[in-house]
Amino acid sequence: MNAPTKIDKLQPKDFASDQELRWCPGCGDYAIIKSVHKALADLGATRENTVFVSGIGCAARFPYYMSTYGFHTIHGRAPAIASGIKLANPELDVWIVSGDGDALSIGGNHLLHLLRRNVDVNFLLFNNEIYGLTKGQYSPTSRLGTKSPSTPLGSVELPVSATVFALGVGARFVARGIDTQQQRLPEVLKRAHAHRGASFVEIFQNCIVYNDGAFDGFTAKPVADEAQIHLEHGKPLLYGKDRKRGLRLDLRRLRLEAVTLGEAGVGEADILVHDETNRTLAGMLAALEPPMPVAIGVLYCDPAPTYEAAVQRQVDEVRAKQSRAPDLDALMRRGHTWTVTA
Amino acid sequence: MNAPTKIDKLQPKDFASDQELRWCPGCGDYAIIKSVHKALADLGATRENTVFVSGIGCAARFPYYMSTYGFHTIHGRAPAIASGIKLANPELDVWIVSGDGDALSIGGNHLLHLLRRNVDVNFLLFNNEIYGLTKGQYSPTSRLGTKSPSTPLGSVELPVSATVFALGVGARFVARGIDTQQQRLPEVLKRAHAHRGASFVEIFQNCIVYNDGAFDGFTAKPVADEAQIHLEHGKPLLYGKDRKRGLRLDLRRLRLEAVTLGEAGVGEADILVHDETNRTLAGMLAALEPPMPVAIGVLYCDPAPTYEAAVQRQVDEVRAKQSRAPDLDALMRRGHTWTVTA
Amino acid sequence: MSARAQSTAERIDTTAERRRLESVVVRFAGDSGDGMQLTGTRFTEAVALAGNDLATFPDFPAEIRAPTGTTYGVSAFQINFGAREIRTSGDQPDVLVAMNPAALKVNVRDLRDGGLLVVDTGSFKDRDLKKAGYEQNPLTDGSLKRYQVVEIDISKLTLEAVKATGLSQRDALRCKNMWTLGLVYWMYDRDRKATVDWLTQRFAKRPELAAANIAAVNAGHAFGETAELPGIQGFYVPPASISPGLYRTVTGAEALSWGLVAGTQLAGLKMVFCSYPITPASSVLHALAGMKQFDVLTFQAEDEIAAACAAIGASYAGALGITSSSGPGVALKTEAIGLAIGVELPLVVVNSQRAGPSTGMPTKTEQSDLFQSVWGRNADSPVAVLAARSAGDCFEVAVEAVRLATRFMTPVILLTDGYLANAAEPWRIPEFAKLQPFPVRFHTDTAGFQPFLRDETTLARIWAKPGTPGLEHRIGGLEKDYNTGHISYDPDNHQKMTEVRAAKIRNIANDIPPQIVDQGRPMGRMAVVGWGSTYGPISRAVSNARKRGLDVSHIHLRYLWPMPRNLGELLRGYEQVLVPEMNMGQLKAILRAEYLVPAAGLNKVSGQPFKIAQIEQAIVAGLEG
Amino acid sequence: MSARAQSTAERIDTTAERRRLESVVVRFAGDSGDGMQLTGTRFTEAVALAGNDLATFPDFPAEIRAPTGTTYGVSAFQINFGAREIRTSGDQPDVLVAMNPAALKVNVRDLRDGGLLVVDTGSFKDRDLKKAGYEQNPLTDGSLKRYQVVEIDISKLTLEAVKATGLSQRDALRCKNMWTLGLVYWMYDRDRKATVDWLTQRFAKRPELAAANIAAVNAGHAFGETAELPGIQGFYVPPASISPGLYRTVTGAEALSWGLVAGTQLAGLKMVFCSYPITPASSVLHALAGMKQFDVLTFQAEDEIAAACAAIGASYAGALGITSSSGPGVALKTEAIGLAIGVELPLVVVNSQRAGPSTGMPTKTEQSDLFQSVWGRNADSPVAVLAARSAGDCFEVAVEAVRLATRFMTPVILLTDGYLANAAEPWRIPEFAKLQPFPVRFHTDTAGFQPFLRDETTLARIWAKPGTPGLEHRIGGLEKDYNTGHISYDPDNHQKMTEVRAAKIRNIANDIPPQIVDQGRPMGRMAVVGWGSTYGPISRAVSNARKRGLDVSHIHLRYLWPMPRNLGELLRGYEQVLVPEMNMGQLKAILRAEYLVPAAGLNKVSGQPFKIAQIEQAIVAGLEG
Ligand SMILES: Cc1ncc(C[n+]2csc(CCOP(=O)(O)OP(=O)(O)O)c2C)c(N)n1
Ligand SMILES: Cc1ncc(C[n+]2csc(CCOP(=O)(O)OP(=O)(O)O)c2C)c(N)n1
Ligand code: SF4
Ligand code: SF4
Ligand SMILES: [Mg+2]
Ligand SMILES: [Mg+2]
Repeated sequence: MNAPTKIDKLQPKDFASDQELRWCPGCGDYAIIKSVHKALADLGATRENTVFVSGIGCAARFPYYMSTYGFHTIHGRAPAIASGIKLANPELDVWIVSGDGDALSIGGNHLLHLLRRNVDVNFLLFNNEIYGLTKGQYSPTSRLGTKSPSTPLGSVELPVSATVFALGVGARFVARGIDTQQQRLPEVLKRAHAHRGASFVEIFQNCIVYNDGAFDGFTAKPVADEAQIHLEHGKPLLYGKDRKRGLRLDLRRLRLEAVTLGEAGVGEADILVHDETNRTLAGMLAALEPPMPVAIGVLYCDPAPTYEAAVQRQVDEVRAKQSRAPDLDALMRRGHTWTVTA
Repeated sequence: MNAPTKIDKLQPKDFASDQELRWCPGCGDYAIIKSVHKALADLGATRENTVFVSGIGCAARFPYYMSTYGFHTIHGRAPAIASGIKLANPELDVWIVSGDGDALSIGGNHLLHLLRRNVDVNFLLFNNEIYGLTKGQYSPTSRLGTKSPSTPLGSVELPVSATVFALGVGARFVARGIDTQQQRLPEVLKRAHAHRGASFVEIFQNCIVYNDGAFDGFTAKPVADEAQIHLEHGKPLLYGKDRKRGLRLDLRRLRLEAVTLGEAGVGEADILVHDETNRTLAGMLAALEPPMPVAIGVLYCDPAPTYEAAVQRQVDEVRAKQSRAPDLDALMRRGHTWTVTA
Repeated sequence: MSARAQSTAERIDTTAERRRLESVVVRFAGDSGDGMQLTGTRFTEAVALAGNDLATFPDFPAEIRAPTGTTYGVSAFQINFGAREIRTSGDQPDVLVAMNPAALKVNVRDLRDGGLLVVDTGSFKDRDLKKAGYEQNPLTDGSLKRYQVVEIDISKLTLEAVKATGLSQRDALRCKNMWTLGLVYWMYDRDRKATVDWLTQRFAKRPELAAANIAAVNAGHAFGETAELPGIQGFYVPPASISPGLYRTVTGAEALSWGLVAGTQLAGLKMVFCSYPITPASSVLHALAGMKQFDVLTFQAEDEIAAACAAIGASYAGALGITSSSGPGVALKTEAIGLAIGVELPLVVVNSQRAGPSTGMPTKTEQSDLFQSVWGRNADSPVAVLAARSAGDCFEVAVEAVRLATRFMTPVILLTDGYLANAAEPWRIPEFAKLQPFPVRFHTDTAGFQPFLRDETTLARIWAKPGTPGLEHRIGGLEKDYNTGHISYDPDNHQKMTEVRAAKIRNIANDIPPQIVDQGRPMGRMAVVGWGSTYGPISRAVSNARKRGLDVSHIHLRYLWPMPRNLGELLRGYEQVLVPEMNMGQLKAILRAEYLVPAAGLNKVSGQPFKIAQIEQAIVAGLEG
Repeated sequence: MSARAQSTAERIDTTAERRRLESVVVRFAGDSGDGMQLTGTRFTEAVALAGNDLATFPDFPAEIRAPTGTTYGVSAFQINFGAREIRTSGDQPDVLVAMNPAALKVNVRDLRDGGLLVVDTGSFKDRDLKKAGYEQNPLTDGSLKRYQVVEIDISKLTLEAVKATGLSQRDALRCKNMWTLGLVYWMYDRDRKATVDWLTQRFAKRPELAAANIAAVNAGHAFGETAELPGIQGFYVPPASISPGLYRTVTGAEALSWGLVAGTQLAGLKMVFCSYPITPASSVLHALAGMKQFDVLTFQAEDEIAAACAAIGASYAGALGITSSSGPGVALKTEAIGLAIGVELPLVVVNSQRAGPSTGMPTKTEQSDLFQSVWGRNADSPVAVLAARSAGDCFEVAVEAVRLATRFMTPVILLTDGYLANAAEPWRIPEFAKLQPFPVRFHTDTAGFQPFLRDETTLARIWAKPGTPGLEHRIGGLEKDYNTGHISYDPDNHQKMTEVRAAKIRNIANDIPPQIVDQGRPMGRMAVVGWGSTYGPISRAVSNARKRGLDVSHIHLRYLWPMPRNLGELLRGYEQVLVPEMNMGQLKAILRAEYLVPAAGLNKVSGQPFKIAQIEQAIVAGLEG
């Protein structure tokens, strides 16, 4: 993704369009768009080379509120449309904004293949664990027992974890953020942008109308410190207010356990060190759920060649081999031909 | 799934229909159908309660060759159709047969949700790493660089691993088999059948016409012993002709490594013990690729309530609460009504 | 025949001093937070209880919760009620209640000249005006002089009325809608009791809210009685002549859900209802999710394709699979519907149409999916297509869809639209016991069995469900041999199978009633042919035209495919055929193609139902122009 | 005008002793392993080089590799060639070559009475007969007495012919087809040189195979010359009168691919071709995957929806997005096409039609996706629809599709079918430089910019691509304001936008040539109206009927939507309109709906192209009956 630096860098507000934001008052999307504006400004992005693509949903209204190029498409298909955009013009800096229904219900397959192919886009999944726009039905990320208009007695399906899914289908960059973390979220977005290839970012987003407080269990002020672990590559997996808590590998059961430094003989050396390039560790971190701390930040980052570059390389190689301009006449005349004279 | 035992149990051949098998001579599908016949006979399955559902592809022709009920549907949608069948009649024993394109290209999303919801079916993915029926295009499981009619210069996409995918989307039973292993494959199928909930089985299947020998690297006689590891719950992860090779956890890099017993001080105690219920281990095993041994057998098995049972339970509970037969008249008269008299 | 409605409450006769009206159209408009839908619903109930006929039109904002005071956050509810048969929610409101400037801005252009405009001046502060995009205050700039404007500080009066309950200002202000409702009750002499009862029950756990709201209703009512504001005048709308019976109000979504349940019960089947949420179809899913006692399973699938496929799977297994969506979602089901056609399984596909193309205007109505329903599939893929004309009619059509699907082993597409789904209308509640059952007989006979054995009359294939010993068979989307059901690539067989599939659907015409003429003669100068939710405005427009002495008839189609067997002959009996549709001319094209009648279109594609006057003008233009 | 074909080889004149034929139909039939398609292709080439006009019909088995010797594993290739203009692959073969009993069983019923039947007795062992399901040997039971049967042990003769090359028996037997080809070359006096050259090149790396195959060709040829078998007789088919130029044989899939490349080059665009494999559409993907030098990117998507969406994304970004599939796959693209209509982006959708419904008969041809193309979408969603009439015509139609898509900013659906895709025909190769370029001009002007600014003539919106400074904008599937392009729920605006979308497409009629009459008078007793691949049989049938003196004309449509502006008037000039279609009457319905002409259908839905005689009979029945 190109991010030409300009002398007069754009400010965050310069990335807002002239359209009034129409999310419900108090919706987490307001906070997220602020972080996106900030990240773009920090990156020195240009409006003309930035494209926001979305499907359908509350989250998917995002492009209308950006002063960049934007394409609000159809439900679930933004990854496919974005792939076409990148094939046509790999120079564009493409962001996809999606909801949990858009990305993981109707759009699950396209997301799978976008990530697997490693198309160089940034995919932001606003996970509010509900269908907002269609008025509150449960979604594939809704927790078991969710009461909603379509599940008046509670949902009976096990939810899918967005990040475990992303890792399972071969994503090379997987990260997490929280709507209200105005310092941290832009940094995660900038990491996503820096990663060449498909970057997958799950953002926990509060839907104040249909699923208010869904993430309070680990985002509410009083619990946040103890309920979140912020990942840093190469740093020990410590968390908590005094960074006294940490993650250790339970070797017998091959899983992560939460321990307290200084208790039961636990020392710094017992604590795992975060390695972004380790898919197994990323998988274990992604699977952590309360009462374990929820992993925030970059879970996994291990770049591989991007799809559109590989495609373009094949084209370029073929073209380079041609001694002269490609000649359709010659092509059509290849093989046996004959002349009929009058 | 019900498997009523009958006095005169059906023989494997009784599960063959009267239709001539129309796969290419030498196709791995012939071997697989034999294993399925054997497994059904061993299980004492009945023809009338068994349903084979498929999408489109060479593999998907399977139902026509079975003497059970069968539904050859449309490309990629067998999981959705099977879900409807199980909702309508949870008593039926439903098997889905699919190819790598059917299951992981067009049908990836339905498979995701089938596994996540844990619908009680057996899903068999015949993975030949190619589109057979449409004459040889690369598929989502084809290896990087696969030359095919649609990728004359070689494919540039990273393949998805069927089992890593299944684990990533929350499958509770994940196993692997090889078409030609006529002893082992029926056992894996029987384990899948015994598992209540969605059972996912990847079967490596040789497409003699478009991708011949794709799996020779680990299935060919001379290499098979050293290139496959056969999993048994509770047993150490040993393999090789003399079972001298084993898998150990490389703690520093958090990944599996292949070691030789007796070499460099490696003893039995260093070898990991297979635990079917450990998702992290299953994930590491699923990701093994040559030159590491390829894991065959049951990678993961950790039952959870099935979807259709939970749905039916809600219905039953509601119905149990009704003092008398449900009354549509009463329902339509609930709320404000008024009478107009002549 | 004179009719009298009996409600539990006593009616106070104050008719003496009131002006009598045959019918009246009232629109409540306010911010989405102002509770206008609730106000409208309560008013509807009171009006129905008083024996009026009525029709409503709820008009929601597209946004879930748009910022307060914006024009796109305006929510409106219109009701037309009267002493005569009411067929539409009314072309133009006689009365507009505007709770804020945005509501005024969006709605005032619809108010009839000289109509009554009630505004809450308490919400006309500068900030409110700005939010609505007014440069000047419309109350003072003379722009409203065509209307009879009544300015009331409803906010303030409400606050005063509920002061005693000790509610916060915020909560207290939320009673504004009830104050307004009280005022309108007074104006039309409608009983507050049902509303008071409802409030009591609704807020049973928060009695202070119940008390406040009731106080507001009463205060509004009292204000009407005492304040002698010009325009605030008492009217009397006598009860209408309505067929006797037990009534309720019902929305199309409700009636449809009940009809599907009734249909599956009449067929003796379990229902597996498979859907993916989409506006305006979701309400059917929601309704059925709460009807598990009737052996109804609902399945919220991962997408529309899965929903259609799961329904097909359910039908294969011997339940009735039903799938429901709106236009773009139904488009996704196309391939799966083709499978159901190929394997000849019953399937009901409900399409609650909305304005398109593409995402279009999801909350707005349109009837532009007729082409898609009748012809919108690859290959020769005939299905039956039905359309409901009104909220209550959804019940009957749903039963009929189930009947045809199971009797003919075919997908049936049932068309409603966003307007029908949401609008409430009075409905005479049917008695289940009086409906004709049509129990499905599954095939069990192993003798000479093959899965595509056909009934000689209907041409329907048999339904042999998995689990039946001895009937094990395989079906699929490939072409099947006519005699054995096995895969066949034989040319003549394909011809025969294509023809039998077509004949089976055409045959349905022999199983449905001939087309009747709704109004007017069975021949003459002009037939106005409609389908679906345009029934109301067409019906009234034709009545009006006929009153003017014009020779015009109204024909309204329930069966869009196949069409009733007498339709061609019937239409050929008219000099002109006018087809009003909320699309660019889809039924028109089908009628022309089928019967070569020179049907002409009257097309409205604005996301809004037809006005009576539009159709009346077209009739007049056709006959007098 | 007399024509003469010049090939690199010298032609030996042996015409003296040979019987002269105006045209002849030969069918090669054998097991799929027998190389019948290859045989047919080589023969086609030789015949073309000799200056004959020709048409072919390859008929593959549905299975990839069915077990040898089974009836469903039979593969056939038919060619009609002659000294006159050839318009179809022929109603009935004059000659049938049957390489085994299964091939005989499947094909013999098509052979004309008295036709020549060549069988390889070497493949008529008991086992072979049983596999084909013969109870008795048809060569001996008298069942073939209507034909002139020539029994040759081709297997044995081939083994002998190639013995010297030392091939294994298995490999040696694989040369049977070349032996047969040699024999047929002798029969029709066609030059072996091109085939010998081709074999030499093909097996450059395995010279022993080249030698063996060449030896087989020569041996077969020599056999013809020496063996005096009754029936094996020399014929002479003189060259046809063909417009001068450079020729090649081409399949529809090839010509279509080249046409799309030509079109995008003429438009000055990069092509992003997005597809998901499906029979019979995949060959276009395969062809374009090998054309990267022309700035053609091919994307094998995860499904048809993704393919359509990626193509739309590509067009959004300023390339030309093209997507290709067959009926069931196009059905899946419906919702996405709606988006392209809503956002008004260019898109070419190629549909290689096949027999349905559902999976149907994937390898068989049909033209039953016309309804889906013209009307098969939710909402009012007009697009342009074109159809190619022949393999070569695919080139021109593809160029035209690109032109219309970019000029009118609209999806264009291009219809071909399985028959066109696979059949090869001689084609006069166009010169790229002589094609009219239609370069796209992207919008760059920031003054007064909004994304839905329209061209006054075409009504097309501008194309402003991402990356252009100052034109940043947002588009989407929601309804857009006519003036600003912002989201709009305004009723009048929706009406206006719906109308402008419709007008834009109708307008295309002013940009395309008026409909011409292919044969016959521009008025009269009967017009036979066709579209797509029925061109050949209709054309010949009308010629034949006209030779009988009947007043009948042939009109063949390239533009199915919108239709040429003179079409209505033209059709009204005929007493009868007969519409032969390989479907149940889709164009017929559209013509009736559009023009109220009493079009009647002639419908064939067998997965096989029309025979000339079928159409001719219908014409005669209509005019004389
Ligand atoms: C084909 C199609 N199916 C269904 C819908 C209706 N629909 C719109 S958004 C949505 C889901 C919204 O949920 P999510 O993606 O989580 O986004 P949110 O609104 O919660 O941000 C649905 C079902 C649609 N627009 N198109
Ligand atoms: C909607 C649709 N798209 C495409 C196809 C064409 N198609 C049939 S099978 C297939 C893929 C086959 O590959 P796979 O699933 O791996 O099965 P295999 O043939 O290899 O067993 C495709 C693309 C189709 N039948 N339907
Ligand atoms: S419904 Fe929820 S997600 Fe949608 S805008 Fe409102 S608060 Fe946000
Ligand atoms: S093409 Fe491949 S997968 Fe298909 S039947 Fe032949 S060998 Fe088997
Ligand atoms: Mg959501
Ligand atoms: Mg495959």
